[in-house]
Amino acid sequence: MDESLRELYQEVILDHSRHPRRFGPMADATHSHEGFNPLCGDKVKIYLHVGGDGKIEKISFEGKGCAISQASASLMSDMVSGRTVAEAEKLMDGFIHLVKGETVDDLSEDDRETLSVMAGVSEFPMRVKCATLAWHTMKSALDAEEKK
Amino acid sequence: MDESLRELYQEVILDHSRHPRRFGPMADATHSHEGFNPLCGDKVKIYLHVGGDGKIEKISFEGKGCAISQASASLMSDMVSGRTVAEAEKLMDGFIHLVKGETVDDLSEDDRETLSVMAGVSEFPMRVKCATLAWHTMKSALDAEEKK
Amino acid sequence: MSSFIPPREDFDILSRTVYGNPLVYLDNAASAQKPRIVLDAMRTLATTGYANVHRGVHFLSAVSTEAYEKARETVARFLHAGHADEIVFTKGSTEAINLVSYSYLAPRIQAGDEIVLTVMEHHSNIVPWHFLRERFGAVLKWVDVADDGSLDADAVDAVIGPKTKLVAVGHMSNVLGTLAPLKDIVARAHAKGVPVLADGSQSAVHEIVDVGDLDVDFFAITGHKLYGPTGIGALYAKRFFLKQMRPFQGGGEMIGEVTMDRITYADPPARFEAGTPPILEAHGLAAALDWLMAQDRAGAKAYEASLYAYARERVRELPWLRVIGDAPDKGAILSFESENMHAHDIATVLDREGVAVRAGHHCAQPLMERFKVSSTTRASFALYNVQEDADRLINALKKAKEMLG
Amino acid sequence: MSSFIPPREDFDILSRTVYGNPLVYLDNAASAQKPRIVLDAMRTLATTGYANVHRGVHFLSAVSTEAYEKARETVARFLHAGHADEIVFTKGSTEAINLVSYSYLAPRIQAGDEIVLTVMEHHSNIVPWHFLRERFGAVLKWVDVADDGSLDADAVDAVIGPKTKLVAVGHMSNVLGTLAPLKDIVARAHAKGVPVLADGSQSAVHEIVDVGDLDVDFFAITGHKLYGPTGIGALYAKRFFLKQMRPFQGGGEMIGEVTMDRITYADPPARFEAGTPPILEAHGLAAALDWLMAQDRAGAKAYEASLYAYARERVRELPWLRVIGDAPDKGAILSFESENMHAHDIATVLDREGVAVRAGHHCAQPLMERFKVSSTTRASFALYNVQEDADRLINALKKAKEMLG
Ligand SMILES: Cc1ncc(COP(=O)(O)O)c(C=O)c1O
Ligand SMILES: Cc1ncc(COP(=O)(O)O)c(C=O)c1O
Repeated sequence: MDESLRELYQEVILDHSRHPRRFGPMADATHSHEGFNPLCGDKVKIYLHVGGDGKIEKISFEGKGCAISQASASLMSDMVSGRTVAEAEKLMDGFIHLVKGETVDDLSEDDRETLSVMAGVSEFPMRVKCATLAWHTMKSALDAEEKK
Repeated sequence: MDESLRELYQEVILDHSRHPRRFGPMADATHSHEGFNPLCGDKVKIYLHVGGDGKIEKISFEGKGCAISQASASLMSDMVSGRTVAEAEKLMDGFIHLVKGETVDDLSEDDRETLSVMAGVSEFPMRVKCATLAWHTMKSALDAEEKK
Repeated sequence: MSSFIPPREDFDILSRTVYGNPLVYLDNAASAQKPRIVLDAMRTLATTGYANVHRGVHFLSAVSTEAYEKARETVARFLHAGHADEIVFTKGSTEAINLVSYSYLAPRIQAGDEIVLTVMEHHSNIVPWHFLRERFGAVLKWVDVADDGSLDADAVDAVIGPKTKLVAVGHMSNVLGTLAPLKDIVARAHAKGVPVLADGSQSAVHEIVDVGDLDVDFFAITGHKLYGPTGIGALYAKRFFLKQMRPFQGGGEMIGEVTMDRITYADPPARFEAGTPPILEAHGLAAALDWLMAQDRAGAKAYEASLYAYARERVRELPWLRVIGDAPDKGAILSFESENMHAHDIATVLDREGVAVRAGHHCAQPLMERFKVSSTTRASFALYNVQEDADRLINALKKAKEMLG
Repeated sequence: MSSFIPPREDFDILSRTVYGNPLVYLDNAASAQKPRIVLDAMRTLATTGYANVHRGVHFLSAVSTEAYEKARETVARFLHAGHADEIVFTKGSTEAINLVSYSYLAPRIQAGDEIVLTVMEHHSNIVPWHFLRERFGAVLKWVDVADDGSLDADAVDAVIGPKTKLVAVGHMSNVLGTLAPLKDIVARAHAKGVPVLADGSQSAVHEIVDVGDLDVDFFAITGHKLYGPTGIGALYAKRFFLKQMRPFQGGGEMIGEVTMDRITYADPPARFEAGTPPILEAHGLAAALDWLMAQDRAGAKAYEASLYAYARERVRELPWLRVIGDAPDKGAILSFESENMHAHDIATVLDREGVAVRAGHHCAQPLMERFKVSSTTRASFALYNVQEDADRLINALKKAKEMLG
């Protein structure tokens, strides 16, 4: 069977999508936002608790959608928890470059390796939006204060 | 030069268009109607005085447009004057067949000959509407009583 | 199967491969492929007889005008409309339905007036009515379908009341394949003095549509699902209605006379065709319809039905799939979902096997809600599909299960 | 003439004959011919990569979606728009202008509010505003042109008042060839807080349009006049405006979420593209614009100007013709009338000589009224015309005089 498919749907992705980490609402969220892809119906809602020092103390999400969108949300939540907003946004930029198949500098070796489980998406341009939905939603949640 | 053009713009047509017969409004018209071709802007207004016996006692027209539409209005006015409404409508059917290049039965030899000066239109499908405008307008004027 | 021979060789694209596998195109309900003769017709007009229509007296304009008006006659013939002037060319069925909404219903609707539609409508036959709800306070009355997806004329009748101004119903569902009992619905609606618009986007390609026999008042079709080009569709509407309708878009071709402070409009259908129309596309659509009408249509219908029945049967081998839509006499559209696998993931695996299907809500979100699914995978058949396509679909689904399941 | 070499060999139709005479196509302002590369591009997409866009995850859908969205970028590049999402695909410029009328202005207009337009507008930039007059009591304020057809920014400025809600102005007249001082007009309107829509149907093919530099708020173009296919056009609008605009047509692709009693809409530009778009046509338009941008555009403009100047000069040999429109720096459009010969008769004679020109009111009746003519004959030049075309025009006009005059 197709190698790039195996890469896309590798075990860790399927595992994230079947057993999403940090799934569920958050009562004391400081930021939240619901993201939606009208073309495919994927939905994800991100909850964040950001401390006074700009650190993401907690993150959780709820969602419904394909394996890629849900695994991406789960992976993201795992990764940004405990980081500062600025770090999370840097991670997001790296992730977006990665799934678009562009070169990714600027990330630590560790982060690059963790994110690389989703590198297979770059072979599936129609699925890039699934992979980035959670990240864009987190960004909107973080921006909401200024914007709304 | 092109034979069918010479036939279309033969002297009698140009003469009708330059010196239209029965041109002008009619104060005591029993029927009138303004016809309009929105695609080219040709206009013709037909006035009729129909007697109690269904005879077209008088007809006149006003108009603005190409040589074909004006000549046709002039020729028509000349021809239907003094005829009954039924005869005028028969003449109209014959004329429409003629300019579409269809066979024309049902007309007297004389009428056919008079109308035939416009037979050249059949070679110019885009001009058929110019030729029939006056006739359709006369028909609308005659129908107006029932319709309005 | 049947004696119908699928005209595959008319479609160049069907012989291509996708990721090394021969293409199996089962996304026909989204859009059909176009036979060579359609592309040739458009090219020939463009290279030998093209100019803008209607207002020109020169030769090329005459050729294009004749092609355009002949296309109108072809559409009328295809739908068995009595008069070519009952055909208004549009960009597609979406625009056809919006035209009815803007030009017929909007000026007649008052707060509290009702529009009857079914839960299986495509967004194109929902959103224009939502606009009338938002803007004028119209009330949308929804008719449910049965659990097998079938639609009952009684159920439609039951919600038509004294305030109903229009029944807007899909002739064939793009998700369930359900064929609405349109003639019956029209009779019930007319008995209460209510006009009916049918969305024929899906039905026109599979059924032989006779708008006269159906007595339907408005019927929308879209070219690209009829083996025709994109950018063209049509509204059939009875003269009686067209005459009363105000213009939709304003521009060239649709006017009577324009001055600085006054305006009159052309008669239908020109009144509703503002601007330069899709000339080459209308010509291409006519070529597609001529091509389709030259097929053995009853044979094609039976053939598609047998393809569908075969695929439907084979899906039973895959108990982890739930089929949505099992109405009798339905069209060749197979929608299904799986609890554990998302439609997009299934479709992605299928794609790598060369099998093109659609996954998602299919622009029918109320229907998704009705069946409590967020999306389905949909395989839809055309007259050029073959039994092997169904086999390849089943095999690819098995691989998807292996990989995702 | 100039060093620009007209790319005639790209156009198959230019080598055909009409009534035995080589075709002289001088009806370019009505619609331009399409280079082979445009027809090839559409055919290639149809035969190798066609499917419906956006909602599909399969390969063909990805190919078509990419082509469609790339076409949007090409249009943005062509108009020097800052962002591809400022481009909304429409059926043509008529629909583009109607979109602004329905989605931007209609919800904002009140009885007595004013719309400023000029007497040289095409009906497509008149009728949508007449609708707002008829339906909401808007007032149309008309700016006159000078006797030579030129339009003065001061004259526009003079009628913009506190009640003006929009200035809607043709960038280039399709009858006079007049080029409006658009940048100036925009600056004056903006100084009074009034947005400007420019109808670029005629200008985009001759001028290098930079919407950023012009600072225009809305700009409409139409594919078939840009050497592209029929059935496609585009509206450029600043993000600022698109964001505030309500949907126009309702259907697939333009929604956020639809339930039975609630609806949300997609962001621009999708919000304004209901239904299956003209996919093949957008791709064809992109091919046309790429082709056009690959030409020496400054050279082409100078070349067209020299062709026009030559034809304008030679028309002086025919004193029985009155030229309408002699503004400085105008486009290559030559309109004229004769007291004794009607435009349709002239055009008919010219046609038999193989010379295709347009005759009539050119969808600009207020302009006809302004110049006290009922119609004109119009010869309009494209970059594939040659000096011999002008000579053939003059000779054919002499024959018309002989025959009719
Ligand atoms: C100046 C002008 N505006 C608008 C239009 C309308 O363009 P379309 O018919 O392609 O919508 C035209 C051409 O017909 C035109 O010349
Ligand atoms: C049932 C139904 N109605 C309407 C439409 C809209 O057609 P179009 O997008 O061609 O306007 C579609 C297809 O997209 C459909 O399947």
